[in-house]
Amino acid sequence: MEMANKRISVPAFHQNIETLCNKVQDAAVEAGFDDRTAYACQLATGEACENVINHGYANEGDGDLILTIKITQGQLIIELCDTAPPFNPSIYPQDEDWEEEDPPIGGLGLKIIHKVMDKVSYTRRNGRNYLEMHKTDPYPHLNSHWNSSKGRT
Amino acid sequence: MEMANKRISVPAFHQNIETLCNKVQDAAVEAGFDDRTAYACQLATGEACENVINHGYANEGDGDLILTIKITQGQLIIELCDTAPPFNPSIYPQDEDWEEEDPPIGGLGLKIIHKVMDKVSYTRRNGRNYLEMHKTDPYPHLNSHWNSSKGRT
Amino acid sequence: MEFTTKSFRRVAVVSVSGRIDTSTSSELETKLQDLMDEGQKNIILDFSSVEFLSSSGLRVLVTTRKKIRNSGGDIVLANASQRATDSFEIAGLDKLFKSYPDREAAIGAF
Amino acid sequence: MEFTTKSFRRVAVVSVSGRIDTSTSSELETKLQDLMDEGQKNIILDFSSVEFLSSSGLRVLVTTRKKIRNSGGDIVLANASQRATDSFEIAGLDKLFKSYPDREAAIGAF
Ligand SMILES: Nc1ncnc2c1ncn2[C@@H]1O[C@H](COP(=O)(O)OP(=O)(O)O)[C@@H](O)[C@H]1O
Ligand SMILES: Nc1ncnc2c1ncn2[C@@H]1O[C@H](COP(=O)(O)OP(=O)(O)O)[C@@H](O)[C@H]1O
Repeated sequence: MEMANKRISVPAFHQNIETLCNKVQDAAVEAGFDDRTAYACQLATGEACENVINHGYANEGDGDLILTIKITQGQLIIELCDTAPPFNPSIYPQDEDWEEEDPPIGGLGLKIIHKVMDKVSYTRRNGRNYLEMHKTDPYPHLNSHWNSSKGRT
Repeated sequence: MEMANKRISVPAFHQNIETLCNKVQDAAVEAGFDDRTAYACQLATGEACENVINHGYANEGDGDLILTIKITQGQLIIELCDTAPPFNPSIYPQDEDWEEEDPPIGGLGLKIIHKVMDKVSYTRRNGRNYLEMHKTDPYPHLNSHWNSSKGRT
Repeated sequence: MEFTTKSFRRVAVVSVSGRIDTSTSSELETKLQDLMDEGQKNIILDFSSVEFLSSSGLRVLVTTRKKIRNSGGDIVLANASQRATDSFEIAGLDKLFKSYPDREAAIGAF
Repeated sequence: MEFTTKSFRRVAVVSVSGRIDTSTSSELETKLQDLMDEGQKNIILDFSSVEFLSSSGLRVLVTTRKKIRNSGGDIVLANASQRATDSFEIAGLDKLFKSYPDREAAIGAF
């Protein structure tokens, strides 16, 4: 099976999030996702990065954001690694006190990540946080990116 | 001096005015006038035709509108002929009771004709009205239509 | 002459294209009267595609303006073509109608 | 992120382009607060050129909406890009903001 891996590491500054988002967008397109699905993936990545900078590291730039993307046919695995204190974002946030006219303004980041990705898992290893987010192409038959290249061989 | 004459006759119906206006527009462009001056000429022509149909002939279609256009370098002479009862439109209408906030809604046609054309003259001959309207190019140096064709010979 | 109408909360925009002259002005008059009858207080005339505007058309506009202002509304121009603008000016009616550079500006003014 | 503002009689239209995220959202917040401080009661966000809208941006919008509605105004969307629309929907905030298909419709609604 075809498979591509990409890794990029940037210092944990807000301005660097865009670079990581763009990598995910490109990878999602490469995996055959349509633009809306690709956007959802970069959005989730952006939220994860924002959280590490805002809640993980004590100060902006105190560490790195290390992004690894695994692209397979119709599937994307996004791994975000950081050296901030342990935090497990794989626990799905509760929506209980949500009032439609006056929604809470906290908690949107984790909500977006879980809404968008198919699977969210967390590991702590060697003093590092590993957040792994899986996305499978929701429209595999519409996106002939991989299928057609198969067809050609 | 180069000179071109055009003549066209149509039954005096409202819908036929457009044809005459278009002839004047084309002739004005041919004379080297810019679009705004050309528009002013077709506007005056339209007003003269409207008046003949609305005030001259007893009913729409009771006679013809006979338009003759003389084109010379930077000048246009528009002659409108009809067989309606005598009327002299060359007398400049008075603006005296014009109130800015509540202008009279009559009298606009003759006002437009006189405002736009350089010279307006009227003759009655052989049971026909002849309205002659002159327009000289207000920007002869800007419009090189004739000048450039001279330059080429 | 052709027109399309778009109604907003406080104003209706009537886009007119082509020739407004003695053979079409009464159709425009009817359209504007209909809007007033429907309760539209304010009208914007989008004259961006008007190619010819004779005294017959101007008369309709002056008459409509009078009626609509008597009932507390207004009729204004948006994005008028050079030719429409010239007709208003030649007839000396340019100061009578407020004229906005674009539809948004006109809609936003009510 | 870049923005331009156009003020009308009852509403100001803020056109935002580019990315609204954690590094730009506070600039947007300041801009919207400035408009309110200037006495603008109503704001239209033209999000036609928004390419990215994260929770930081959404938080600013929800907070601004609360303030502006407390003072009797409203903040609405016009011509939102697919991506902006998706962000609102993913975050479950799509029902919170009235959304108009184009600027004219939004301006005309105030
Ligand atoms: N990487 C992280 N490190 C530490 N705490 C985090 C991290 N991500 C999220 N959190 C905690 O989870 C909460 C919810 O996060 P999120 O849903 O992104 O909303 P918000 O950032 O708006 O508070 C945060 O307020 C923070 O307390
Ligand atoms: N060709 C014509 N034949 C007869 N009467 C005319 C003619 N043209 C103009 N008139 C008279 O002159 C008046 C002013 O004409 P005009 O300025 O075009 O304004 P309007 O047509 O709006 O009344 C007309 O009301 C009409 O009485």
